[in-house]
Amino acid sequence: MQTVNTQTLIERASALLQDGTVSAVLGWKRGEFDYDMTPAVFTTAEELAAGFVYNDFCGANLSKYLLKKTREIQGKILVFLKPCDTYSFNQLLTEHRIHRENAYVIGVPCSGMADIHSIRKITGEGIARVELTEGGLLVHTLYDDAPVAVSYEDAMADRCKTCKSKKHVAYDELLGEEGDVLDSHRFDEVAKLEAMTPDERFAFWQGELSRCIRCNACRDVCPACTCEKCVFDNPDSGVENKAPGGDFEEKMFHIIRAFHVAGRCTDCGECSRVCPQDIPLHLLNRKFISDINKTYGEYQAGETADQRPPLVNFTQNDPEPSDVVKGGHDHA
Amino acid sequence: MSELNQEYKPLIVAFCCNWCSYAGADLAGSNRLAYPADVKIIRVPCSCRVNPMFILRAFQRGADGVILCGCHPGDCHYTTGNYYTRRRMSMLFSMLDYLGIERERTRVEWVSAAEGAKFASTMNDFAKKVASLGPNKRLEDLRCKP
Amino acid sequence: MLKCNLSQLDNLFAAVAEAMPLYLPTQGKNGANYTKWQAGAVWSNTCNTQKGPKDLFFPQSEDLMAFKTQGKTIEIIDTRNEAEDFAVFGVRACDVKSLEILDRVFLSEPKDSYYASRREHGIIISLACNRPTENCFCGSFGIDASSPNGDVTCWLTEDALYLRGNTEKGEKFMALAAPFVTECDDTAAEAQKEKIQKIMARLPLADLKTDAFGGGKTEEFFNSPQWAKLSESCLGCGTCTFVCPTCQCYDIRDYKTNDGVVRYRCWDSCMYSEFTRMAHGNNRNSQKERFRQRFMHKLVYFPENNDGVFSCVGCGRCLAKCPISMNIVKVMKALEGEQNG
Amino acid sequence: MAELNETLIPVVGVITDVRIDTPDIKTFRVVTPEGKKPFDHRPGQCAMLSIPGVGEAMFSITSSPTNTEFMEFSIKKCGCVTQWLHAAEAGQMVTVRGPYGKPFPVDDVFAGHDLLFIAGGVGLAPLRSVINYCRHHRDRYGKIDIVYGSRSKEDLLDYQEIVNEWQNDENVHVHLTIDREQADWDGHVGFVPNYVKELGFDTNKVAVLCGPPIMIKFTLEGLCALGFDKTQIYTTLELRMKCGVGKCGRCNVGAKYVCKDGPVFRCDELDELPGEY
Amino acid sequence: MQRIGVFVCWCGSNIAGTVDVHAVAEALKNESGVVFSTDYQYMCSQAGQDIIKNAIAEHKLTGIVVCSCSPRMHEATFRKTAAAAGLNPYMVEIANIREQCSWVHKDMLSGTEKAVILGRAAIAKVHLNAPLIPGQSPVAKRALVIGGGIAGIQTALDIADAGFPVDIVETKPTIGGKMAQLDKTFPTLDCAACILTPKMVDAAQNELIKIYSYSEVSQVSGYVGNFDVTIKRRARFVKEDLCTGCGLCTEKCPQKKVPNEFNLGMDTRRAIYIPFAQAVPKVATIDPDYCTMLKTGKCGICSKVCTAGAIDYTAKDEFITEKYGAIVVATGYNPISMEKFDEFAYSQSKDVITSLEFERLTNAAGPTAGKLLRPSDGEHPHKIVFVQCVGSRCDSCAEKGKEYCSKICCMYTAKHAMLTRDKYPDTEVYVFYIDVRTPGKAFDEFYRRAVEEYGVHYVKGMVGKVVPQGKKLMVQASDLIDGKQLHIDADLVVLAAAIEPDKSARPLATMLTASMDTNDFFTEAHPKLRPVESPTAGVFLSGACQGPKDIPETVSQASAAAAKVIGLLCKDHLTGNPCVASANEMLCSGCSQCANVCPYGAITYSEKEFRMPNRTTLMRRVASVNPAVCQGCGACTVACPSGAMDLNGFKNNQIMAEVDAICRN
Repeated sequence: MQTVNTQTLIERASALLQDGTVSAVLGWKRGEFDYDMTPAVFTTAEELAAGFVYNDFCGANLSKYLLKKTREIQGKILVFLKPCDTYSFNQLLTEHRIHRENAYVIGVPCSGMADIHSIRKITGEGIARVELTEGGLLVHTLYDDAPVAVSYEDAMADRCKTCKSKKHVAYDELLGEEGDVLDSHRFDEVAKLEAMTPDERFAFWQGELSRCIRCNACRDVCPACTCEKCVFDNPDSGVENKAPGGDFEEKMFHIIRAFHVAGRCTDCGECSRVCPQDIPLHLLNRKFISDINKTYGEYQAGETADQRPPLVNFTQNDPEPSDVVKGGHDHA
Repeated sequence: MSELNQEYKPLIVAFCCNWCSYAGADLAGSNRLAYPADVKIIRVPCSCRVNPMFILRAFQRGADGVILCGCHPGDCHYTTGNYYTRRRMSMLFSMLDYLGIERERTRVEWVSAAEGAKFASTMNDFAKKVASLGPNKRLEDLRCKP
Repeated sequence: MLKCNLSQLDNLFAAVAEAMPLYLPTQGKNGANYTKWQAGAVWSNTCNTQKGPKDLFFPQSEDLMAFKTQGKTIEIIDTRNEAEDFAVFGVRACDVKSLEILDRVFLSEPKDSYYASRREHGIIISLACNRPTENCFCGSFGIDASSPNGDVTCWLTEDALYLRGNTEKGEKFMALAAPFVTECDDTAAEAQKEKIQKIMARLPLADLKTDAFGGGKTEEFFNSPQWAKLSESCLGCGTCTFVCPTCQCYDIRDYKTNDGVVRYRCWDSCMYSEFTRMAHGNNRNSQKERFRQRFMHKLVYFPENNDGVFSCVGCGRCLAKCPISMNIVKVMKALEGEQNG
Repeated sequence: MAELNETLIPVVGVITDVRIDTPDIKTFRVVTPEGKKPFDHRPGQCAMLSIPGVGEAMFSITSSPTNTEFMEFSIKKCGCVTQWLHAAEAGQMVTVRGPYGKPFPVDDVFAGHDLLFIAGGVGLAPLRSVINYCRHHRDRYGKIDIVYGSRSKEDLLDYQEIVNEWQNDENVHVHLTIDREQADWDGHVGFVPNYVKELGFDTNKVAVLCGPPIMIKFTLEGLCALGFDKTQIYTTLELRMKCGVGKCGRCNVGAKYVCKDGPVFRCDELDELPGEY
Repeated sequence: MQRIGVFVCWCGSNIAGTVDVHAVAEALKNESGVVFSTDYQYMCSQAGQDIIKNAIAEHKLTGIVVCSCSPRMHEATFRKTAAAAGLNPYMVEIANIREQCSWVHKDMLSGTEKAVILGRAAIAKVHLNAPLIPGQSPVAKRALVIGGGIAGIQTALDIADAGFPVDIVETKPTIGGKMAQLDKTFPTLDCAACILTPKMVDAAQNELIKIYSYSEVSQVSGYVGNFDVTIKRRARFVKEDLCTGCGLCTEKCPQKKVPNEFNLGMDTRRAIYIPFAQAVPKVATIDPDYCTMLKTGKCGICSKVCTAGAIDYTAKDEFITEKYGAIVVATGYNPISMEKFDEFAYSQSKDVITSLEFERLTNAAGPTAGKLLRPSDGEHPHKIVFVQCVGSRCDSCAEKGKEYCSKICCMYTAKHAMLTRDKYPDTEVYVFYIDVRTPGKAFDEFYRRAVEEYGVHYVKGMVGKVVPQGKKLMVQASDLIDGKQLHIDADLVVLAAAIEPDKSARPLATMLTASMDTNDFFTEAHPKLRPVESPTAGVFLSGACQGPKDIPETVSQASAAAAKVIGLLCKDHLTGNPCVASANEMLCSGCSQCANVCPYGAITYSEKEFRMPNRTTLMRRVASVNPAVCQGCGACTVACPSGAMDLNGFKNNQIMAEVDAICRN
């Protein structure tokens, strides 16, 4: 359960709209059900009162919207950012995609976001209502079954279970207490894969990536993927392609996309959250992050807004590729 | 296995930087140092010109191995190009390995203009290793197969 | 009506699969999906599959033809194969209906032979829903989840599957099923129907109305201020269109292989920014316009050209899958709300 | 399987002649490898040309249906397919499929009427087929006026045919104009919409418009000012066609599908469509 | 669609011996776009070139592929051939079927097969080639030398000697640099001033040389041939054109307590001063930090005594802007601070000094008028300990000091030791060293003289600690050869401090977009082959700013840099390499990834307005490449995720087409 409530945020946003500090508010809007929040722009206190919400289902990272919205809206935009979202915000600043003066950032604490898919895995389909209580979630189904209690821990999105930081790295004001960077074991899954044999790894990824339908949701939601035109959409790029024409192109798309965001990916996990086919795409990005950390020293993209990403940097004593590619088993 | 492989000719694409490795390949030629004809060289100004997309493209189109050759670190004609190459390819190859693609199919080697012999021996060795792996099955595009 | 004890079901599948490819939902890592039945496969009764059976008739990517070129000459190679019969088991009412909607596009003149031949050879064995979910609203489009169409209709109870052949094609399947079924009356099926209808009635979206929409309403909705609000957070990804059982936009593209060119067709999405870009420009430049197109098509344009039939079957997949939880229900409610208020 | 007709599968065509019309427009003559016209068509219909590996693109068939020997396409260089075509030489094969779209109502609505054709730039290409059809069946129609304008004399499409044939036809009046004064030009100078107003046609006729959007807009206004009703004016939206069969999902303007309901539209029909074309 | 001609060379039997050249020419005839294909014995011969020229004309070729030897051999030849026939030279591609085919493969069959594939790849590339025209930019015929030490002076003199105007910018009130502070120079022991000051005067008197002393570079824009440089002329409160350098003011100035930086603070000067007698320009300067008039408005004595009326208390910093074709960096070095080396008691005892201070102590114009006296009490030292490698050759992990060897210390210490023993034979001299490095002309002989003729005690070993005890300095050291601890009660300890680049170098490098190594020395364009050029075109390196150097080395590099500058300024126009990167603004998102990897600073960004659909506009940050600066490495093209950055001559689609062609079987 989140430690700040919707009302606090609405009041603060209304005040800033009122005094003219900001001209619009980027937040989350109530949906049809208890869990389907949509990112939305609010411009009046009435709109905020009618639809704004902040609770355990506001997983969407709003930072990327600033790119589009600051181009559309005159004046400052108030944006509510959770700790991990602020890393994306900084990265966007680093790359000059947004201007700091166009955004008014309110850091909101986050105790981990719930994920309806995680909940469904416990309760099954047919969720009528989700009650957020002190002790956990109470999930009522459509059928005549008894409500199911799900702990916040179990309901949490996988990415939140390995949360890297509760610390806001950029904000104009902060609601609640400043958190800390966490030691989250987020590379455990990567290590598990690395420990497999190449055949097992190949089988694993073949199984995962072959489900890709190339809906581009991972790319379109990714705060690092902000190219004016993606190479995969550009007929002149030579790699444009719309549908996975086979195993190769599924891999091509995801390898190149991961490579393009390598060193820039803040590990916000949105790619995996939005994938309609449940592909653990963050494991590709995390592999790069883990490799970079191990090979070139700890680097957290978006930690500040003026870092030089590791792949556009070097030292004279960097290890050779043959030394880097050593983990795991040898191919027979 | 070895009998089967005698028939099998791997296709190897080698990207060579213009200033060192391409010249190294030329020197190998001048010194008549043989290496398999399966190796086909593409000249690039600097190893840092090689986009990961080119490497994947080669595999897609049926290459069995891709090798990148550049000046020794510190000797880049453009001072820093191969340092970037080194990082990029370290990361890319590690990713390919992570996806279960045979790591022996990719290699980076620093070959100077004076190292004709190294060029030839590198190509011989790489071609042998790739041949022993057999055809590239894990990064192939079936549409490009005859 | 025929009855197949659940214990016999695997044998039934095996017998069908012996005769023709049989596709049915199985549980995968990301939920249920249609897969080809193989010995040991476990049928999943989860409502509903992640993607509909659309792929089996209109695959995401299919080769149309090939070319060989040399110098100035071109040779066209027809790569079509004679289609074989296949069966799709466990198709829900909404998805059965979605195929009828696709028919209206692909089987109208000029007929699409690729789709037509798969349709001709595909036997649809539908299955009444047991546990419709909160995302379901097929009822709004006049679909009865308890009694789906299809070549064969099935009902599932605790212990048995009840089957009813509807068409000649369906009889082919019934013949294959014969060794594993017994004749019975339709009491059990009727009881099951009633049970389902009860659940349907209390679904959260049961009262979603479509009256406001339909052919001839272009003017009413096209310039609605709601579109800007509704589409403001749309990512422009293709998720909704790709999981939608009725979306059928496609692109035709050439792929240069090592010895020629393959012309293939693949799914495209009207949500993509490049979708309508052609040599002379793009007539749907903003995400708002593209977003509007998708929903206007489903709710207005399509019914206008197709006897009032909406191009939505209420399967709820876009509700479940949209990364930002924007969907046709929210759109309908917003537009309707505006119209009423 | 070959007998199963598939509308997406083209036939092979051979370019037998390439004519340079203007600096950026070339006219291509296409026949089957056997030397025949690939298929019959009606005036205003389109065909899909393609070069394997480059792509497909839709073009209006500029030759008249009455020409039974070959097909012609006047093509302006603007995308990758057209660029490729502009580099092609006689003997080059392409693929063709069609015909697509509803034709101009030459045999019903147009029959017995005076006709006014107004074109700008490459906009003459789709009209050439209609004009030549009407010239061929000269007795079915009344007076024919053709207003055609382009940037310069060099940019006038089919100039030789216009001067040598059209202008000599009985009861066919060709009014040419170019945008700016030019040394070897003693004809009219000015934009098409203004020229139409200057010419001041009587309204008892059917008008057909084709050209760049801005020209269409102002000419339409001009015609209406002259007293024309939009029900008398036709135009074509063939640029919006993509797959040709109305299924790929791109060509619709509101509920109308250009591939199936068009590309020929009456201007009052267009008014009913949402402004998305 | 290109019209391509293919020309297969036999190279006598060099190619034809292992490659069936006819078969290659025949096979390539079938490639798309090929309208002519032939083979000939020697394509590079006049007759061969004529075949190419004729074919270009006859077949209206738009591109040609020559299957021959390495492009490193004859690409330029065939480009000229094409140009002579009216074809853009960049429409030529070479398939290397000699060095990379016929010479390395023995078997005719596989050799021929490979030659065809290499030809095919070249054809595929030519299909996507576009005519390239090298850019031309004019050259401003003036050079800027930053730093007026011996390096800068020598470079300026050489450039001016070739007839080009040169400006020297020097931060100090006078040129001369470190060399002006030295006493004698090794290995010849001639006096520094005697050889330097004539050069300083030459520079001052040369009409082509303008000296901006007491000035610094504040802004640089532009690129090779066309630099716009803003120079800040700090207010010296003395009109340079009026001051005669008579020195009266410096005698009358009541403020006498200003530490004299020329003598490294070992004595004092006035608030108005001329650094030393032979200063160039010989003009007084008022030190605003100490001048009573400037600080309180009361005094004005200098103004009163100045007969030339040169004093101007109201002077302000001035900025002048000048155009230069080339820039030479000669910012030199400084000894590192001894702050962190307290084990040597530098801050505790006045009698622990650096070698440069020692130079001043022995210099006739120094604080002691050339007498070697202890700074603390003015007595003669009888036992002197020299410590080598203070701060040089340190561990990379050590918190202080430099990893590199400062190169000059061994020699000057030998000089100091020798001179001391020469003038004061009663003085005992110890030198503690790690290694003695003397790899220069007459260097080792010099060092051996110090040991053998002058009896200097060279001890291999490091000094662990220096402890002041009364008037003595207790030096604890180890003798590594004898393996024992030494305790020496020295009168004077001289530290051979490591040298480091001047502090002004780092901000200057940023302004020049010139790269630096981790020690802030400027990087050369190539460590072996282009040692006096910076990777940034038009920026040259002279002297110790590039690495530690002694005087002869500095002077030779200074002249080398001058030669490079002269070579550049001789040209009226610079013809660029057209194979440079360029950014597609429509695709560029301005993320700066490319600029991060550009070694030449060729990429800049600007906010640009774009027309968007529906008559809206959008301001967007986009990159642009300066083709005169870009060298065409292509690092940016890979850093760019959107493919906005591409490299002419080696475009993404060209390389991919080559890949495709090679893989096509």
